[in-house]
Amino acid sequence: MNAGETKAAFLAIAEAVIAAEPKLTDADRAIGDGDHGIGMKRGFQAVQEKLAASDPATPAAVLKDCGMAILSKTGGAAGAVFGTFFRAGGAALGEVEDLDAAGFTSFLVAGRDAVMKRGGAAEGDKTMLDALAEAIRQSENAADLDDALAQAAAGAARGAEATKAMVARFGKAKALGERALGHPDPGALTLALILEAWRDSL
Amino acid sequence: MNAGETKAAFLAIAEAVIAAEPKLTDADRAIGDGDHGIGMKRGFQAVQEKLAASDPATPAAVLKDCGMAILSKTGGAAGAVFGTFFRAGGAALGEVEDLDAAGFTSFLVAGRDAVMKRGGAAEGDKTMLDALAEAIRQSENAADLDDALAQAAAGAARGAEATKAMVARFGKAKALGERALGHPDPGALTLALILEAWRDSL
Amino acid sequence: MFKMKKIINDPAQVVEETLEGLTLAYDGDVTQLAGGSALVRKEIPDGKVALLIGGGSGHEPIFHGFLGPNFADGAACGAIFAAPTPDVILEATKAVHRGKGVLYLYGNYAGDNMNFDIAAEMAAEEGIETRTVRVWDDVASGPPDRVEERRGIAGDVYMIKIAGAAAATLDSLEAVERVAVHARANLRSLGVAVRAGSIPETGKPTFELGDDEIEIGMGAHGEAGVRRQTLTPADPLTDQMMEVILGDIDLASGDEVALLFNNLGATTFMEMLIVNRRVRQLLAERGIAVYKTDMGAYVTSQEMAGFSITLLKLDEALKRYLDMPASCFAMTR
Amino acid sequence: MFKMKKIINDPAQVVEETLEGLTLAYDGDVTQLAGGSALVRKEIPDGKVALLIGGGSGHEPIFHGFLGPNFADGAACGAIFAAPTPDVILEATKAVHRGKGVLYLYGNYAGDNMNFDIAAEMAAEEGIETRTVRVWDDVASGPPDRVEERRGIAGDVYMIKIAGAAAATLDSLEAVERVAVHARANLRSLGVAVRAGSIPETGKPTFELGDDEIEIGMGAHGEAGVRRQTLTPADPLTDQMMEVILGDIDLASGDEVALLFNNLGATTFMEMLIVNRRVRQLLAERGIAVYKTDMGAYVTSQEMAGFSITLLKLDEALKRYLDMPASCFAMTR
Ligand SMILES: Nc1ncnc2c1ncn2[C@@H]1O[C@H](COP(=O)(O)OP(=O)(O)O)[C@@H](O)[C@H]1O
Ligand SMILES: Nc1ncnc2c1ncn2[C@@H]1O[C@H](COP(=O)(O)OP(=O)(O)O)[C@@H](O)[C@H]1O
Ligand SMILES: [Mg+2]
Ligand SMILES: [Mg+2]
Ligand SMILES: [Mg+2]
Ligand SMILES: [Mg+2]
Repeated sequence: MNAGETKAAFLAIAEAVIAAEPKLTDADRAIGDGDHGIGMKRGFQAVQEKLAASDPATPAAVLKDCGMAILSKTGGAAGAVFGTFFRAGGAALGEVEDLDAAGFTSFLVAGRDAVMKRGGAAEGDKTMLDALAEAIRQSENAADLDDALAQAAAGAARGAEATKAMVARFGKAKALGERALGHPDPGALTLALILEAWRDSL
Repeated sequence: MNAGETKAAFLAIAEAVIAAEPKLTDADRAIGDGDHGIGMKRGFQAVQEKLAASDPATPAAVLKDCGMAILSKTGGAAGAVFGTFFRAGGAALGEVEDLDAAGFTSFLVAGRDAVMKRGGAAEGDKTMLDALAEAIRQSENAADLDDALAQAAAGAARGAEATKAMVARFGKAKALGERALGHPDPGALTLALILEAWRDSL
Repeated sequence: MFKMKKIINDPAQVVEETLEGLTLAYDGDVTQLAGGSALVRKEIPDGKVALLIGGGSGHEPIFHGFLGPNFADGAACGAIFAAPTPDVILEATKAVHRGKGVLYLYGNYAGDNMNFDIAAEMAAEEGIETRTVRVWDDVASGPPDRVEERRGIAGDVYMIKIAGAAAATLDSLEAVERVAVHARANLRSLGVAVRAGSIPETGKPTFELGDDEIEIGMGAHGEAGVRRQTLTPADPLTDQMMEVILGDIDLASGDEVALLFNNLGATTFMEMLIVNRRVRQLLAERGIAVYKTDMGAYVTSQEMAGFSITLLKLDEALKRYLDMPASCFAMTR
Repeated sequence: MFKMKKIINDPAQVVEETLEGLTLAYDGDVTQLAGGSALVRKEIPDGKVALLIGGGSGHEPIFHGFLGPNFADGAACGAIFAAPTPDVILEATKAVHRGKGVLYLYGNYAGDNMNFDIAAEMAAEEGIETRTVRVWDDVASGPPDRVEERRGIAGDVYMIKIAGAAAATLDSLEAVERVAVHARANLRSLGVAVRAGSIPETGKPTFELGDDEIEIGMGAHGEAGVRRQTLTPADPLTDQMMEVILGDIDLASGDEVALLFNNLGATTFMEMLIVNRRVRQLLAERGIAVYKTDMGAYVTSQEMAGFSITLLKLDEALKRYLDMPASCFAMTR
């Protein structure tokens, strides 16, 4: 997947996230402060503007531009988390012209490590990291990029589903304790949504 | 009617007014600030305490004690209005031992004059004065006190009913303008209630 | 009917307990008299013209929250939404009197007028001179040629601030009265009601307003205003309100005003700030400068939602009184 | 679902218009940067340690309403209930920096922590030294041995007052940081939620609470607290709250505290004053003296009903900083 295709993928992702605003907001109303969808919408509208105005030369540049746009315009925990994820994840790809399965997984891994470093959360804490971790495990030994994206999307969805059984240890949901049980983590839903839209964009 | 009987009458009146608190409060909610019954209850509870602790020597003393109690404990427009009414009205009776029809009417008249002087309102302004004025007209040429009380009570009731057709020019209902139409004036209802209870106490 | 949730004890004791809690919140500067219904400053300088304010309870922090140096010397408090009794006013009058007379300053309502007037007569009998200034800033409650029919609303705050400063610096009752009357002549307010508050004793709303209705000019107790309409965006609503206010006072380009936004209870700062944005645009268009802006919950009606805009046209004297350092429970300058 | 009535214009513009209205309400003392999302004092003395605060919007007057002499120098504002972005924080950082470094003071929430940390790294790259003090006064949100998990609520007010005074008088970033950390160690708060506020964009309540339910310790965004229960009278509720607070800080007879009652939005002064009455009884029983009481809507959550009690254990230094005259949109001392 070259820079142009990556850009096209992120325009599709942006549309999907923006369309899912109400669903993500409701998820955050259940265990957070009810603004996750609104924030993600702000972030991905910034992504649309950014990409409309630029033609990044590499997949890494696309990812970093998107991360920067999200970081600068979203705010809240999600802005820092998803902004950091795409920025750091993209940086790991260096100058490669074509994103392959291995590159994709290294992007996910570098993004995860940066988010963990930034926020101090780990898998099992009921955050987007749970969806991300499962996505990484599934994509690791994929045949090609299509397969990697398909596996990662499915894994992320499963990981997000799994957060229903978790008690949050970070973010606004933390304080809910037991009451968060049965509700998926909003950020985890968003990560799954992003990977699914990426897969479907192929 | 001697001092003891007047006292007995006012204990009955107090009971009636206190019992009517919700009705009077609702009437004030419709065109005022919804506290008339609460205030009148405060005032007549003070009347009960006052009378329980004293045995006034004349009807005038009973009326003045009640007026003082209401004035000191009610507050709001009604406290000043009904306190002034009983104080000034009672004073007009001087030292008479026995309250007769003429005395009763002179009490109503003196009370009305004092209230008009105090608050600047007149008949037709949608206040207790409308019930009072009609009560005076009816009692003026009564045969005896029983008759005077019966006539006054009936007149006050009619006068209160008539306030439904009036637009207030005083008190909190003033600002309602047309909207006050169809609703009786709370204070007028109270005056009618007082005279009815007095009549029934015989 | 839905009963409003409130953190209170015995509903019959709310006023008594509120005044006790308020006296404690004054951290030693104020004492209670008249069975608790009168709050009075502990240290009132001798030979000072005294300022006594008062009114019904349930509108906190007005009136009893405005006692302190360069604010009022005492407050006579009534039951919820009911004017104080003459006895309470008289006892407060005696307590604040320092030989120079007492200025009565309160909102223009039938109940307050009659009870303060009765107290004034009693005070006169005891040789205490009083003067009365009734606050009537609400332009919605009477025509310009009958201002004495208008209600006192948020303008109370500026009136107490200015009269308090005057009473602390001028040495005759007449002079203080004159300043207050001058301030009142330059004061205009208009409010809007969004949701009713409720009376603690009954838990019932003080008035009915549709889910999508607002009423411009409605009084703090639900008294009718100038116009009931469906919920309007902030800018057009502000335009409507300012048109009424500016139509009632003559302000020329270059004039300076103080601007007060009063929260009746449950309105957010966000809403009032958005309104302020538009108010400033309208004043700027007319070349009217804003000297100072105040915003907060000063004259409330329980948890009523709504707010009012108050304009005070300033001159050098009024600025001086407005700026004079002063502090009380409700506000510090 | 019932949509809350609010006096706003385009729901998508509430923050922008609120910040514009707030800047105007500062009457010339403050300017907007970063596309309007950062508010900064116009006159920050050279060589002064700078104090930068910030957080999500919708909690007005905190944070952006606390800029002024001896208060904060700048505020980075986020969207409704969302931490500000690193870009906004960085631009505000550069604008307030006067060569002595910048203290970041804000509530301890994941979003604020991450965004301010990212900004701090960017500032470091540009050679601006920053220190961070996160406010974590809410005893309901973490055990005593993990205070760094606790949320910042109304304690923000005393923290800004004290850090602002320290930043105006001390001349090293470390010294100011030390004062703020010392104040934080003596600060405890606990709140109670009565009714939810709503998000302007959606008009939906931030959480669900039964018609006769209250929740002790619930956060300003509906974060769960220590106990959900049916509506309790003021005195027993106060006893419950004070037991938690007093169990978390050691106060001996003779100690002095400052007491702050924060209205989350729609709670009446009456309710808080009735609670204060009981709080004072409980403190008196323990021989704890109250040096100063503050009461008002400082850290709100839109029209949420509920309040919090904040206790600050005082020593001479903290008293000095607390008493130092200071003024901003939200409060004057
Ligand atoms: N420390 C953290 N590490 C990773 N993800 C986090 C962390 N804190 C919060 N998140 C993610 O952010 C999401 C909440 O985002 P959002 O609601 O937009 O921000 P806020 O919590 O500030 O309102 C959570 O669902 C969670 O997935
Ligand atoms: N100026 C007046 N003259 C005579 N009666 C008056 C006057 N003003 C008010 N009232 C009476 O007082 C009643 C209202 O009493 P109440 O509700 O207890 O006092 P408030 O209006 O202060 O709440 C009115 O219904 C009216 O009958
Ligand atoms: Mg959220
Ligand atoms: Mg009434
Ligand atoms: Mg009343
Ligand atoms: Mg948020």
